Amino acid sequence: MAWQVDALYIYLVLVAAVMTLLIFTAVAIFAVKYRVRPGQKAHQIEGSIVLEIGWSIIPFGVMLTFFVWGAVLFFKERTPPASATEVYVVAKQWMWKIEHMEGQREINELHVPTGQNIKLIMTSQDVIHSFYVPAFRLKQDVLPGRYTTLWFKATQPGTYHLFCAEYCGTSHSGMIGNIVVMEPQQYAQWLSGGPSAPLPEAGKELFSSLGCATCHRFDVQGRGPNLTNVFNKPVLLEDGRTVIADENYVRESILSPTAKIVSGFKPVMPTFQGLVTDEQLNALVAYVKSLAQQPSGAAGAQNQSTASPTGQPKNMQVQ
Amino acid sequence: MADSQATVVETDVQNPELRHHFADMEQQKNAASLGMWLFLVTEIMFFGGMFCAYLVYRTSHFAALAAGSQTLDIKWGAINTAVLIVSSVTVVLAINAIQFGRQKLTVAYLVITVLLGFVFLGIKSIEYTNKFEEHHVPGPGFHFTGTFDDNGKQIPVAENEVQLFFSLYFAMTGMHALHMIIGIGIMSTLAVMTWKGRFSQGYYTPIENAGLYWHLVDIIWIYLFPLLYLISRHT
Amino acid sequence: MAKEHVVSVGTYLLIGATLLALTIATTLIAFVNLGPFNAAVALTIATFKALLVILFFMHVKYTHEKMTRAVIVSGFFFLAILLALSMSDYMTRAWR
Amino acid sequence: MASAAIPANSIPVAKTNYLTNGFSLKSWLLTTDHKRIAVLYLISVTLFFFLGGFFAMLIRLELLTPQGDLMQADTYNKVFTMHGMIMVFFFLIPVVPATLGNFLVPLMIGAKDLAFPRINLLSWYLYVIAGGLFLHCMLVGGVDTGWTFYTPFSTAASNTHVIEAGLAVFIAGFSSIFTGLNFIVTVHRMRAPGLTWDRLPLFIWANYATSLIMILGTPVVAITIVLVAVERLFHLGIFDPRLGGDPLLFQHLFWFYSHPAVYIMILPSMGVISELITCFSRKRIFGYKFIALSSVAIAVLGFLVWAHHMFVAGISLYAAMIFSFLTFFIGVPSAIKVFNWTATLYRGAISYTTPMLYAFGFIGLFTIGGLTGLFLATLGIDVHVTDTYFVVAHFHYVMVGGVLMGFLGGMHFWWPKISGRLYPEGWARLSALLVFVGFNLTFFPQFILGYIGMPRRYWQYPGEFQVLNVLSTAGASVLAVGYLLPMIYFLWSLRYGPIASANPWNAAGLEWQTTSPPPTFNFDETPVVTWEAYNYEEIDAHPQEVPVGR
Repeated sequence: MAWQVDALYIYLVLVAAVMTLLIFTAVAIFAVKYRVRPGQKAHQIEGSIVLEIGWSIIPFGVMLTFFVWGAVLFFKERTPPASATEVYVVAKQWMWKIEHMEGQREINELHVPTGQNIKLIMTSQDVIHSFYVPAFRLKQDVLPGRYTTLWFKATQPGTYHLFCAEYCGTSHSGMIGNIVVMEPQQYAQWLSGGPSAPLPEAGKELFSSLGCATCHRFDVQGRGPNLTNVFNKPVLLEDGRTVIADENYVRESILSPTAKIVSGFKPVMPTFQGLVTDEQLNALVAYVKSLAQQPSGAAGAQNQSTASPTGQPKNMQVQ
Repeated sequence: MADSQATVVETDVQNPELRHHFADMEQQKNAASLGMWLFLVTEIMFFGGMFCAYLVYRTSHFAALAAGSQTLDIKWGAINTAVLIVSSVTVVLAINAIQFGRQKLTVAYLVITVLLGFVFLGIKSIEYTNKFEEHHVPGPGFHFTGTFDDNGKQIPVAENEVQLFFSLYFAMTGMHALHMIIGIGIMSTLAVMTWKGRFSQGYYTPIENAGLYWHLVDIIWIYLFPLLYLISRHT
Repeated sequence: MAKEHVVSVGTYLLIGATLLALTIATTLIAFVNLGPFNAAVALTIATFKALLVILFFMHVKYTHEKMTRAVIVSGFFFLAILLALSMSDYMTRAWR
Repeated sequence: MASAAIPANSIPVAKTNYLTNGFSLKSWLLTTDHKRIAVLYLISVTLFFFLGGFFAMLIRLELLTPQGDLMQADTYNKVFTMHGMIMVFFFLIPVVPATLGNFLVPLMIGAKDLAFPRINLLSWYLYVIAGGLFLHCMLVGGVDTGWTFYTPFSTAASNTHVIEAGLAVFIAGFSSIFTGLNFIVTVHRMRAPGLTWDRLPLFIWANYATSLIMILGTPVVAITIVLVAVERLFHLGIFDPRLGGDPLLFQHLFWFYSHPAVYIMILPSMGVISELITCFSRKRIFGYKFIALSSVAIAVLGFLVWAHHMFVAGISLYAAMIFSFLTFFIGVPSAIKVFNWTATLYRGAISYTTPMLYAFGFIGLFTIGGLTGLFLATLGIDVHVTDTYFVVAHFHYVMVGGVLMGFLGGMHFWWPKISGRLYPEGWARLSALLVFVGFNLTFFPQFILGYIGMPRRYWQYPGEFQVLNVLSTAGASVLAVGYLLPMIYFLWSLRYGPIASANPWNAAGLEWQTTSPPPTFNFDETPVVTWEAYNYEEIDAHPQEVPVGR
């Protein structure tokens, strides 16, 4: 992705340089050539509609190319591919907490393999932060109360800066870290060193300990919708709208269940606002997500649920 | 510069209300009126910020906002709307009276307007007191147990989100009440000035402009009433 | 200067009475279940009331000043921009 | 009542002007004369400029080294916050409209004063109260939210004096609203006979457009800051994410004003430039109507683009595209202005006076500032460079490069009219040069810093960014000298400068047809306008006939 941003940037720099030179030389030439001389009067010119229209429309046309190219690029930057390894990020004053699906946790460091699409699902515990990796030319604000996402595919092994780019208080400039990009084999090695349980596992435990399973049942129709194969699918709501059951929808359904009631169900679920932490929410979301990734969908999540096939579905030339 | 008023239309020279930098009373009056209308536009935008917040949250937290709205006392809201409308009528009657040069009547109408303003604030304080007693004031002491009654269906709502409604309620009505207090101050001053004979058939621009302000505050309430009290009653 | 249009007391009282009647109407209609139209009806009535106030009480109907009208319209126009463009974000967030 | 001003009527014009009409403190502090109020504003705005500049120097000194060694992180956060708030709310917004605008709007349209002289004085008092409040806030500990007051940091996390700073901004906002209201009414109602809309000086058009923004935008930021304050005070959590509130709503409301606010800052300076370029190339302006209407277009379009500050903030993909698209429309009227100014130079008779040097500087810096704005409007690029030093460089090019160049150019141009004295031309040219060089040295490296990834508002930074930061700090010290010089020689000229004639530049415009400095009520008799703006052909054809009050 980085080189695509650079390409557009170079295009913009060139256009800007041409424009700047054009205006600077025009001003300089006029200033010298028409400097005041005794006996020589200024030549009055009213204006020119043709010129006015010309220098309105032509720059606007050029700017439209900026817009289209920029928007296409932005669309790619903001649309994670379906097959992406997911990593949860929780920001707080003043650190980055990273949770891998496999259970590894890191602080201010994110290890990723090369050649793999990585999707970050991010939220903040307090104020607004911003996840910024200059080397990837990517940035996304991290908000309290909802998820924002960011995706990338690293190509070069190495260590890259991670900055907080949205001012967040005293140690804003200390809220920095490293993105460690590794060859896939090394990454696998690094992963296997991790001790803790996979994230969806943790979510599954929460799912039963919080009593979610009493209503959201997998065998018979409970008082709540069966959550198998729900994730990332369109959901028909009671009021006729349709929404995609993405991370934010699942999160919202836990915190304010009555906001978007699934068609055919009663708004009987209590809110879990204040009862679950951001990390627990992440686990629950990861669990619900894992339910959509296996054929039966009954209980239980796969360990490698999201480590999608390394072979890309198509040779996407995105990066 | 000494003859700055020599260019002025003869009939206006005697008018002590003509400022030095205007050519005549008409220019002065038009300027004041335009200035007042521009000020009213700033008021629209000022409340507009809160209307925007209301619109955003009504779409994203509908049930919670509706549940909060249903706890408001529609009776007080309706009475207050009527009070404000009557006060707007008394304001225009005051202007009508001064247009005929009847200063005493003008004072009377202005005084009634002020009194109605106090009635409005009195009712508002009753409502606020109720909110305090019900613990419906946002903050650590907030407590809400109700549900959103959707035509008989009881829909549970998150307590914290209902605070959004009451935050909006207090911010909007509080800001409106502040404008009422300012309006009462202006109207009282004008009543005194009229009593002292400052205004006449020939010059009553301040009363007119204060009237515009009062009407705008009325219009804002005309919108606040349905938005806060009415439209979530039955959905 | 004295070209000021004087509106009769009768007109004022009539408009005032209409406004009061509309207030009663909108309050009563709020208890009738019209589905999503409750909001629409209530806001239409409110807008009508506001128009009456602007046109008659604030004398916009009688003014010869085009500026007054332009100022009012631009006020509401920019308010509409604020609301519409803000909502363009909120309404499209759930897409995709 | 304008009682303070009335005695002037009896004093003969030739012997007195607005500066000599009373010398007591009271005659200044209770004046309703727009020219005296402009001078009051000039003094107070200058004080705030140097205070803001002091904070800027602290920032640059701290960033000389990668480690945070000059001050604590918290102190640094307060320093950049107060630099931003002072410069934005107490300097950039009032600087041109409230000083030059206040002085010139009635003069240029042939009026005796603004429509509401007492409200004008009230504006200044509100400004002073707001400024005093802010200074107090600063002395008791300051504020650290950044000038943007972003929630939930400002409502929930910051434990500094947010409410007091917010109140100061709120009051300053009303000062600005009243100035705008006054200008609009004045331009509509008080123009001299014959001064039709298509004869208005472009400075008036620019201030008119500015006033529209002040009226329409400022109330929204006022209520937004009130909502932040009540959230801190009374827990009315409109923006509180813990209640399900949306922190982005704050940003929407804030930028609805604060984006157009950058046009409040730049438009009046653009108006100044139109005056300077015509005068010093002795030409009517090229494309009068286009420049005039582009000011209004910028004011209106400015309200449609605010969310381009929020492309990475978490707004919807589609909203981002809409706002990006709309933003490019703003590029058109801005480009029209630059092209027309350049075209005005063509076949002119150009003299390199100090104001003209500033006008050249303005065109140069605004071109760079404007073009880099297009980078930020381009979605794919903005994701990378927003919230970095690229943005810092961009808005300083427009705000400092643009606004200050225009302001200083205008100050030199109208200084003879304001003070009745001429400034020393040699020193002035030197300072113009210093400002231009110092400015570019300070801020150009920041574009590069931003692209290689240095985030803004960083108290310490990785070592690889140091070289460019050192360059920037070096430039800032040159810039500081460039800004100090004019203050010194302007003050010097008050006493030692040669006496100025009524029209030392032989310029068009009604303000030059009265004495320097003007009498209290501006004109001996209300002028009647029968000519187009910038009629330099006629002026140069009959040079002796023009000045009236010389």
